[in-house]
Amino acid sequence: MSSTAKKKGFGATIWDYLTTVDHKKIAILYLIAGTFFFVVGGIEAMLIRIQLAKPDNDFVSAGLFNEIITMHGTTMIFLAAMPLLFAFMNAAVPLQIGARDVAFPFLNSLGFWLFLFGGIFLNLSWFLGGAPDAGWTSYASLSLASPGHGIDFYALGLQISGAGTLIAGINFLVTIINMRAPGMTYMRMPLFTWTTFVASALILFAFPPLTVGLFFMIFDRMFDANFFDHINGGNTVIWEHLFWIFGHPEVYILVLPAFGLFSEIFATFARKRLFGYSSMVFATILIGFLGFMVWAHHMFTVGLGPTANAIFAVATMAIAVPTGMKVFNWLLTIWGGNIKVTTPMLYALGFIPSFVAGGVTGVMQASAPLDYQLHDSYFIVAHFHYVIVGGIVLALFASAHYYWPLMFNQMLNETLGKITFVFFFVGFHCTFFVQHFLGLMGMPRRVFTFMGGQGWDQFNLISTVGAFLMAIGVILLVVNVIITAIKNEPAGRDPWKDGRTLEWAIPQPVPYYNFKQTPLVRGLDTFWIEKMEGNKEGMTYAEPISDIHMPNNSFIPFMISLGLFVAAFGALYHQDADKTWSIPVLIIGLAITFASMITRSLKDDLGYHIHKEELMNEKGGKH
Amino acid sequence: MMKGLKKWRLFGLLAALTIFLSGCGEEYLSTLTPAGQVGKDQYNLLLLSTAIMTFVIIVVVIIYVLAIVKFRRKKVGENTIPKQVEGSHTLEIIWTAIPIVLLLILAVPTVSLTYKFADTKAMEAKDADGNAKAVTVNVTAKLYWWEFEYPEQGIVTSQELVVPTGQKVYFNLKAADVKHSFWIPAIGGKMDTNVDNINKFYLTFDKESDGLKDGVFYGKCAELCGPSHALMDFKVKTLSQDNFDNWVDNMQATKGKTADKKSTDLGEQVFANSCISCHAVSGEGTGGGVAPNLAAFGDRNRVAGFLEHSEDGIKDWIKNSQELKPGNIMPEEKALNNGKEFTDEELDALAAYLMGLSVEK
Amino acid sequence: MDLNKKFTPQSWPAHPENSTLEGKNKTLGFWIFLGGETVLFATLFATFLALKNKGPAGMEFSTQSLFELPLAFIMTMLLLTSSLTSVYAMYHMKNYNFKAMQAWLIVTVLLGLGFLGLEIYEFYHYVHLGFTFTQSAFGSSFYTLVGTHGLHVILGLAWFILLMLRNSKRGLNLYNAPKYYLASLYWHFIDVVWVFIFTVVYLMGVLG
Amino acid sequence: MSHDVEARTRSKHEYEYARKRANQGMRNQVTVFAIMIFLTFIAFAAVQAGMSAYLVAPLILLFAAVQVALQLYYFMHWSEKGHGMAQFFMYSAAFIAFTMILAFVTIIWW
Ligand code: HEA
Ligand code: HEA
Ligand code: HEC
Ligand code: CUA
Ligand SMILES: [Cu+2]
Repeated sequence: MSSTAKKKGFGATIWDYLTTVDHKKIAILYLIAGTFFFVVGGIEAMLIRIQLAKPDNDFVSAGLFNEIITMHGTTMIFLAAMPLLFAFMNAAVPLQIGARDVAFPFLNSLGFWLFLFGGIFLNLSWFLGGAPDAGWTSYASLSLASPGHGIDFYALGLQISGAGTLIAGINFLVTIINMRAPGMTYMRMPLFTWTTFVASALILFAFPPLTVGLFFMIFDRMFDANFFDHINGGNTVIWEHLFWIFGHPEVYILVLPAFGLFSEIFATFARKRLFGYSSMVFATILIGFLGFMVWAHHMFTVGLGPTANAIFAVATMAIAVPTGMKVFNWLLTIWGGNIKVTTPMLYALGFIPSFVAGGVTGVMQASAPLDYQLHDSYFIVAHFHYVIVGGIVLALFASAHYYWPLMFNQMLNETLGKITFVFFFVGFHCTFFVQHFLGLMGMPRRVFTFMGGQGWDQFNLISTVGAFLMAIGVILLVVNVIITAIKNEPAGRDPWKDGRTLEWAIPQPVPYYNFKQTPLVRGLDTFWIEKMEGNKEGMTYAEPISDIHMPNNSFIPFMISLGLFVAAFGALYHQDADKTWSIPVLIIGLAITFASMITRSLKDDLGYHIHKEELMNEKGGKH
Repeated sequence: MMKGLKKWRLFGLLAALTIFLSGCGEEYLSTLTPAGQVGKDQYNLLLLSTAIMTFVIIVVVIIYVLAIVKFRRKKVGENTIPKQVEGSHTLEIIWTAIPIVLLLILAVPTVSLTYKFADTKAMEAKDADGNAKAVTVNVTAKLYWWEFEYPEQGIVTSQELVVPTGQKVYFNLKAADVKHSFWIPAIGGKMDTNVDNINKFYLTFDKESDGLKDGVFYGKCAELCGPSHALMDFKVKTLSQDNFDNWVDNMQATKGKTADKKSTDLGEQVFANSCISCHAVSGEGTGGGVAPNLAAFGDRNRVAGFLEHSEDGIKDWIKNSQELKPGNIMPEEKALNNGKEFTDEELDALAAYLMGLSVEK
Repeated sequence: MDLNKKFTPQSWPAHPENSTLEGKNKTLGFWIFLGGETVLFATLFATFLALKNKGPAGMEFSTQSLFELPLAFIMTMLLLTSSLTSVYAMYHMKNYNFKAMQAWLIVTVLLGLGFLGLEIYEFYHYVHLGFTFTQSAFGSSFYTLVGTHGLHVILGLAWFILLMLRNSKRGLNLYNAPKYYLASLYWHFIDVVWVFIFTVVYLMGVLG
Repeated sequence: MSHDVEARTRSKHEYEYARKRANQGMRNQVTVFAIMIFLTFIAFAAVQAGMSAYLVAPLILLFAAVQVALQLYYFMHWSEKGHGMAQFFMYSAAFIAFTMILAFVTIIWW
């Protein structure tokens, strides 16, 4: 879609993307892969809703239903929401801080390919004997008892893609700490950069427990270990702890970048500086910190005892305070502003009441004795879809419109965008609002069917209808993308006219080396400052034009990931006595990975330079 | 379009309120119609928290609507640059302090109820004769059925919990195979049944279940436990103390009951040949059965927790138990009868025999 | 960066690991990675503490019956010393003394191999007694915790060896200096973890 | 990127001073090493001596913490400047590690 693509042959473009280490192209890769998985997860959601549209439905069987919900949850969280956020982080953060690229371009690409191969591996389970069926939480007693290889696909697939996520997280941390342009102090960083920073720190600390938990699961299922086997002294609750020590921060890993994106959008379209910037930063950090202290609120009914429950209940409630600070700061940002309701802004405005509604039900669940009633009922399903869809998905859709011109130099159609919003938003509330009541009326979650006459029939039907409205919304968005791509009208620089942060200062299409000269940052919303001072270029430079050092493209990340992908099949099938090929496959896979790593290590890969003279002649982003 | 939006919002709120007030949901199943102290406490907590949350939402929505109405570009003017405000400490303090107060209001009952519900000391209390004062039920959750053992009374039943009203009933909960969760929505919040340990909690039952639609409260399994998790229902019959004592006596009286292979009753004969190895027909004894105890089967409300309780239902179950409840442990028909299907005659007799297994005359 | 640029001890930067942007990024990134590793090991420790001495009914293995202090002590000494020798190696790296650096690294590797040998011997011994990975939850958690540490030792050694071989002809430059520095940080981190292993697993295990 | 290589040749005087500092530093490292060996020795001896676990356990945990601090501040150069971020992440990790372990050994278990 970029202008460079057209000049090259198709094969060359593919090769370019397979080997790219450019954050802007990796962003596009994340966007494509994430969207693909979002549609897969969305189709799974539709299957769930169709099955539950009426009582005693037999659209899908009981076992299949469990596979669908498990894959829906897992796909949406790990393979759709996170990668889509990574897409925008990659697209915007280096530009927002005025960097040439991320700190480790090679690792950036490795992170992507690990995620993609892990995701593909997980989804291949559908075709290789059945998907995982123990819920996205994969609680140990059930997941150990689950026959077939579904759970093995889950554990190995998440292990691979989790490694990719961890790498991406570390990369963003270093990028943000070390690669900021001169003048870009911490307290001048755009909020999306800040939230990316905190979310990455959460990734750093939350993924290792998941990694360990998944290894335990793999060892127990494939190598006869006894971590969760209570007969041999194991304890299933260890899994629950490890999963939630990861799982709770995970939801903030998702929602914090979404908050950041909305902060950018509010400020831009209210034409006003973000209200209470420093308290926003503070709240972000506080949420990140508290996120690690509350995991047991998912385990109130496990029987940890009243002291544990009470402590975790109160700690959980505390998170409402910093989140509230954010909500009110957003409100005060638009208050007194000059609000233009563009499509991104429409999503942002839709977000506030939706997210607050989801957040306050979270606080209700935090009240442990009340959660005894709510836990594992549809109330929970309602809560988390309100925060996830009303928070993260709306942020993703908003940013798709907001950052489309930055990524592709094209504008998505605004009218169609607003129509998309209406379908999706109305459908969303219609689907999930009634689920609160289903839960209170005694409907447990994860049920593949329900008996008629228990008072649940109407609401389930309403919920299904809403899901269809959402699907129409998603399809309209896809249509919008296609129309825009065909029209192919360049959007140019600062297409929203009200851009405030550095990424809007860069010329379009963005040159592959980003800023020709490193910008000098003169305050918060530096582009806005320059514009207000009448600087046509929108930037002050920190250095004269000089040689730019660029990293080389590399195919090695792809190979490293491919090796692990192959090896995972070997590990998975080694339990089956009849699959004698499994050990050789395991060894071959690991050999590919290690050989690729050693190749990387033995070569001196120093990159190349774009010379000053070339830069002087350059007009725009073609190369 | 924003107008449409707002209307939708208002409509949502109103709808919510009406639904709430009408006390929606079924009496035997809904947490909104609590029939026991635990459930009532939780319901009150629900009301309190809902009130707080509604307040929060209203405040947010008011500011939000005003902001959108007042500061649209159409109103403010295309080229106006608003004042770039940095923030406000006063406001900052207000919106930190007020939520903290609201949360404290919620935290106090939260903590106190947490401890209250966890208080199971009375389980151990004994009267002068060394008998436990309180009624205790040992619940074992199994794929996909429930076993209820009354250790003090020396009886065991399944699928249908029978309890006295007007007192605390204590539960020891555990799972035999994978994790499940024990939930009677209309009575009170749930507790997981783990494989590694025994959980204890109590519930109180204020209302006799006689007057309810099916004459029972509905109980649910609330933890994903396999394909038939959705069908792992149980029922709760609440009786007055006298009726409960009666029931216990009747159950105890089934002591030693068994099915006779030489019986003149064809149903009993078949049962003795094919079923008794797993299903007991005496309600006296301890838990740990591989299959539900059927001593009181005739008094049940459902077959296997969810099928219609009738001879047809039983026959359906025997013929198709695997399709009806995927993954359950009861063997297929042919496996029960030496590789043959039961004849219609045998099935009828079996069903009649099973319906006759009753302790409530 | 010009790999052929020749340095003298005098022109060699005082902090070669941090004197290029790549070097700065790598050092910081590695520290952050170590933060993640800390949590990873914490998870393993927590699990070990929860499952310590837990096994099938009637299991005769316990930390007190299994562990012997003299072996753990020798292992500790080897690893601690190797930590010091790698400090020496970095000292010479900063002095631009490639030969001395490589020599000290060889000593480090040898000490590390000694540690690894003893660990393998220890595991072999336990397995011989019937205390295996699959025997009990205690076994699973013990071997996973200590084994993960052992795996780190192997990786650390492989890293050192690869670096030494790869650069034996190239000598020191600003491209590989950060790599040496990181490998040595990794080695210290392994030692840090071991300090907790010998304290929490062995010493407190023997205490009961 | 290459242009920010710090490529300044130090003056002879500077260089010699730095060498001296480094030597001094290395001597410190050896002292630190001696302390670590000493702490290890005491820890093992205290356990071997069979003293009360209530006394010994906190003691050896303290020793472990001191040893680790020595590793980090001396062997891993935290005492030199420019390690703020490293410390920040490691301390955060330690804090989370501590919470997790505390939870696993106390209120969370039956
Ligand atoms: C993006 C995802 C996301 C987010 C942001 C949240 C946010 C919160 N969540 Fe949620 N949660 C999930 C995703 C998320 N959650 C998921 C996926 C599950 C289920 C997992 C599973 O079991 O499968 C879950 C489950 C879950 C549970 C467990 C329920 C159970 O299974 O029994 C609990 C219990 O405490 C909880 C609480 C909270 C709280 C207190 C917040 C808070 O952060 C919310 C804070 C926000 C506000 C409160 C609104 C704004 C604040 C104000 C306007 C200020 C004033 C407010 C007050 C005074 C109240 N969540
Ligand atoms: C990021 C996370 C995320 C997102 C975005 C969603 C989105 C949706 N979810 Fe999901 N959900 C979870 C995370 C998420 N969910 C999790 C973690 C669980 C718990 C799983 C578990 O219990 O283990 C869960 C469980 C869950 C349940 C409960 C299942 C149960 O307990 O039995 C339900 C039921 O209604 C549901 C519905 C939906 C719906 C209707 C959407 C909709 O918003 C989806 C909207 C998207 C679409 C509708 C896509 C439409 C696309 C097409 C139709 C194809 C068009 C194709 C082309 C044009 C090429 N979800
Ligand atoms: C291998 C043991 C086994 C045998 C033999 C067996 N059953 Fe079952 N039966 C079960 C199990 C296990 C269940 C519980 C299934 C569930 O609900 O998941 C069950 C459930 C039932 C139920 C429903 C019980 C209730 O309380 O609602 C009936 C009725 C029943 N069986 C009848 C029979 C009859 C009749 C036979 C013989 C022809 C028979 N069973 C033989 C294991 C067995
Ligand atoms: Cu048992 Cu769900
Ligand atoms: Cu949570």
